[in-house]
Amino acid sequence: MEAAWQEGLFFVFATVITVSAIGVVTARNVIHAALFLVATLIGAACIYILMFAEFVAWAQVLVYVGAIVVLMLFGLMLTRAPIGKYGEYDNDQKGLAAIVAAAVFGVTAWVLIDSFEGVELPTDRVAATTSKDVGEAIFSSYVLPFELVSVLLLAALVGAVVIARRDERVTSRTIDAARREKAREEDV
Amino acid sequence: MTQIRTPEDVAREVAEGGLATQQMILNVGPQHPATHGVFRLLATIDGEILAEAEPVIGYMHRGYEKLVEARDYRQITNLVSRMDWLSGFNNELPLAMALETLMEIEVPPRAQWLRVVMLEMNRILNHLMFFASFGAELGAITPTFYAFREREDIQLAMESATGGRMHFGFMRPGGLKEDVPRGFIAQALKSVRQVIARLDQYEDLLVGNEIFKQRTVDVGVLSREQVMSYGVSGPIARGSGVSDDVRKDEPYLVYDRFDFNVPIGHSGDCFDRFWVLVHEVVESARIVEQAIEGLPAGPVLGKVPRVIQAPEGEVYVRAENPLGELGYYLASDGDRRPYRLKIRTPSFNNVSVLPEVLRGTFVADMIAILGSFFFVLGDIDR
Amino acid sequence: MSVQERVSAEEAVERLRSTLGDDVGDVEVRFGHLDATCSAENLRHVMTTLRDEPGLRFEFFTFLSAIDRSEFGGPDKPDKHGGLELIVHLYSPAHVLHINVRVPLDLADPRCESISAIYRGANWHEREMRDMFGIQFEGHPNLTGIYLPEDFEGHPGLRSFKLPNRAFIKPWPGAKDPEEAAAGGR
Amino acid sequence: MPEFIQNFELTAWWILAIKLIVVLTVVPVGALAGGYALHKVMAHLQHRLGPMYAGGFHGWAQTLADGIKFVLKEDIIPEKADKPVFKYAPAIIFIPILLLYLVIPVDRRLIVQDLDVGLFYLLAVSSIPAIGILMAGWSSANKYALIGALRSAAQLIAYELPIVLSAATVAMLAGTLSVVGIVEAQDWPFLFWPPGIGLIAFIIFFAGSVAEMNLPPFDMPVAESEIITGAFTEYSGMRFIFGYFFAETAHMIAFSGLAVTFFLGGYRPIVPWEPLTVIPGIVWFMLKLFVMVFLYLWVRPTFPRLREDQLQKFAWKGLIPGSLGLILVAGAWILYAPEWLWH
Repeated sequence: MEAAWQEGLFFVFATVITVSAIGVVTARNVIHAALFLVATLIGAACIYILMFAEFVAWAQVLVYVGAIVVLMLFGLMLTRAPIGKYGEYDNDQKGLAAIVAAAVFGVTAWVLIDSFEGVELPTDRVAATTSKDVGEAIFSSYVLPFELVSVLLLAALVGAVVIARRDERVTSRTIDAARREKAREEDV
Repeated sequence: MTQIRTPEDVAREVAEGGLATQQMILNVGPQHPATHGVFRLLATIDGEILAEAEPVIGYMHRGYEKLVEARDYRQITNLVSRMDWLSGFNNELPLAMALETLMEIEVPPRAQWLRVVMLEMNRILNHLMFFASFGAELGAITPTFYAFREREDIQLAMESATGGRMHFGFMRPGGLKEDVPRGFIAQALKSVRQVIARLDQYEDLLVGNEIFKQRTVDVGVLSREQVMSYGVSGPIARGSGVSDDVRKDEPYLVYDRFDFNVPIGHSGDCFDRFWVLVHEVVESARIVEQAIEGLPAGPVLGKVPRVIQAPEGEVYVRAENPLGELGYYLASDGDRRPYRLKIRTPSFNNVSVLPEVLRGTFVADMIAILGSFFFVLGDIDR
Repeated sequence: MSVQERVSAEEAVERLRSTLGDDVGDVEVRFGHLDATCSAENLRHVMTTLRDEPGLRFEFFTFLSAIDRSEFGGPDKPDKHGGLELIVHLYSPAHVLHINVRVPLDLADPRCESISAIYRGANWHEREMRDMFGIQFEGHPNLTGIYLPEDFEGHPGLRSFKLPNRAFIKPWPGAKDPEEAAAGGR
Repeated sequence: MPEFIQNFELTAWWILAIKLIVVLTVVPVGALAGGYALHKVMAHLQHRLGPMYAGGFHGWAQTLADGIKFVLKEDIIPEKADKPVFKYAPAIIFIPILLLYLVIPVDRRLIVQDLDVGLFYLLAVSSIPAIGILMAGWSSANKYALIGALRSAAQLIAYELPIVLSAATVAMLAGTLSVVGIVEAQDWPFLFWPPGIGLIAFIIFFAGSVAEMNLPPFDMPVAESEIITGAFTEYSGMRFIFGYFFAETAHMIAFSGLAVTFFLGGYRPIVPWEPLTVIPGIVWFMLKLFVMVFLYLWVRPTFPRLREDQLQKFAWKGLIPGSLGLILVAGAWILYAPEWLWH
């Protein structure tokens, strides 16, 4: 009974993910595309929940929806996000992109089916991995990849800071300090 | 240090291959909660920094300088109290003084002392109002209610004497409309003493607040040179360390008889302007106390001709309005109406310095600076 | 303190004469304030001197305005009628002095040099005068309307501009003074 | 009867549905009560009385009347707005706040679902409303709304971290991510034990939650004197209520609940004295909740508003290093503190 529920819901979420993923690439407006991306990510999180992988699901929401998409929207709105149907995001490499996407899909699907065919997913809470299992896995068998990823992220962070920090921007405070200096000189 | 980027700089940067950013034009006003009326600030913002800010005024222009050419002096005295609606009584004074100078009217002592009482009470009303609105602009709503509590007491005292709450219409060339009623003295004294007693609460609420200091110290610095060149006056000028106060420099009425200080700031930032404003409340309250204690007896209206008709002549008379120097340049050709009356309002000059002060500040600082410039729209637009 | 030395108006007249000489016309004292005339060409020079001369130091810009004297004294005294006059009022906080500088302008085509580079506060005042009297200030950075809409016709400050409802539509209702009222009113 | 329930196949789903319905009714009522409390607390802190007429006794029905007024108001959508985005933004803001209530344990058994990763869930869900605010601000086609939305996003990014890190400290000390587990793991005196760590974590959490809810002194995204109401400038009627007012009070109550759960011992009595356990946990929980809500309401009319850059500085230079340091201290405590100090 439970399994049937799960299966039905899986198809609902899968449809949501597919439709919104198509929305991401066909949207005429970058903000709409980003919002479709939110729907895609939340759909994926729902599928994780179906498999009782709660930790991954909420990590997905916290990191991707809560942080990355917010940051992305932030950047888009700060730079160029015209309201309404505006801008043409198609170009002549559309066909090539479609081929690459199809190829990636094919390869991933083939790899997944090849390696996981016949594996049963947990259908009830008891068999599911807990956060304790996840923690133990990360900090014992996968500790090296984990640390490597952290170093990579740190490097990216430092790089971002270096790029962002061009020269000191003038703020009211520096201007005011200069003005005060000038005023003081005049007083003397 | 790089310069603030003007729109041209941004265009050049983009042409040179920089990041394709755009400056945004933000219309602050004409309807905006921080502008105290129909005032518009055409701000060009670069992120949250103001690259340029140009005040646009005139939405409330009522053409007083033309209107008064078709009205006689008694009407004008009442008309001008509508300019700066927060300090009606102060608006009426320099005009009456100008007429008294031209017509050589002697103002009886009691009238002069009572005028001082009223003027200073009106100043307290005005300053408390700006105390209230400045707090509200920085997000602290509570001081508003504190200030209004005190305002109400003073307002009731003023109302008992004049019958008005904003536009008192109590001034007459040559004195006052009538003597104050019985009980006014006690009421006025009580209300101003309460202000002095409660000023500690104000200090605790805003002046001593760490966040308030963060928002105002070193923000929107106005230099002494700017004060002079723009003709900025009042608490704003004194916040920049300019000690000019007409009451001290050229005492009119009986101001030379009172013991009061002129609070002066040092750095000319928002905090100092606000500090001066708050401390002027105490000084005004002290003047009211002294004036009430020394109030002489006698008539309140001098020998005034039945028709007020200024002889030919030209005079500029100024007085210390709560917001700064208010002056009337009265040119009379001997008619019952002024030939030309130039109204020099403090807010007009004070606000004209805004583009210089606002350049390079944050949007949030813009609000603090606008609030600390204590302007009344009717006073700018006339 | 701003006040350094109080100078009497008479003494100030002497100082003004000695520094500016013939650049200013008549100098007199009216109600304690100095009153001087200068020509439109000399205005900038006079302003700079008034501001910078140590004995005068008229640093504080009070206001800039104008008077249209073409109806001064009413129709009864046409001998008093004059032209347009620009008034600049300055104050010297150091010496507690006031001065009115009057600049006669041509009523038909009022032009004058802008003093907004000397007193930056004059910027808005000059824009106001352009609205109200149509004075063209040469060298002003941004001489656009400040009070009136851009499509407004006429210059309300001039005497030739009549307030319509008062002058034409109905007689002035409020000029009744006690004596007139007793006599039946106007 | 119990056998019937045990034999009923969809038991778990039914109970979940009933619990959901309870939450769906309790939250709006709580938000209304919170709105009333806001009126009254602020009024009394400001020498006023607040609403006094609606409903008779001290204006108790004021928020209800306000609600009816807002329902009846016209729903105005600006012509240039991006209409679908504009319409759904309030829902994106409000629904996650509702979802927060699912894992707050009101009593040992009074919880909709005790998740294994409850704390993680809370943090994840509470980060979603930012997307709604960004949607609202951008789709309004209004510059003030856009600035408000951007400020709010920047603020969320800055303050999500301190909240997560201080909650992580709590989880470390408790040794679990389950919300009920955290409550059970806490000892008297809740806030101050282990020495000061809990208190500092609480202060960081409190500051972060004030910023996340856009309350003064961190209310720049909705600063009415600067950018009108930020992202909600163009909203009216029901959408305004759900996106802004309701969301604010519901958020405040939810975060009070979280603070009570994480730091104040949730549904447990305030002192470990046997007779006190007679009083049901829900009463303790509510008492602590009221204290927390009052704290949030107290902050609101007290402080002026900071500036956006000052807030960022406060977050990145103060709270985040502070909470990271706290995690180190907590880790050291867990590893090296002698056993007798723990209890």
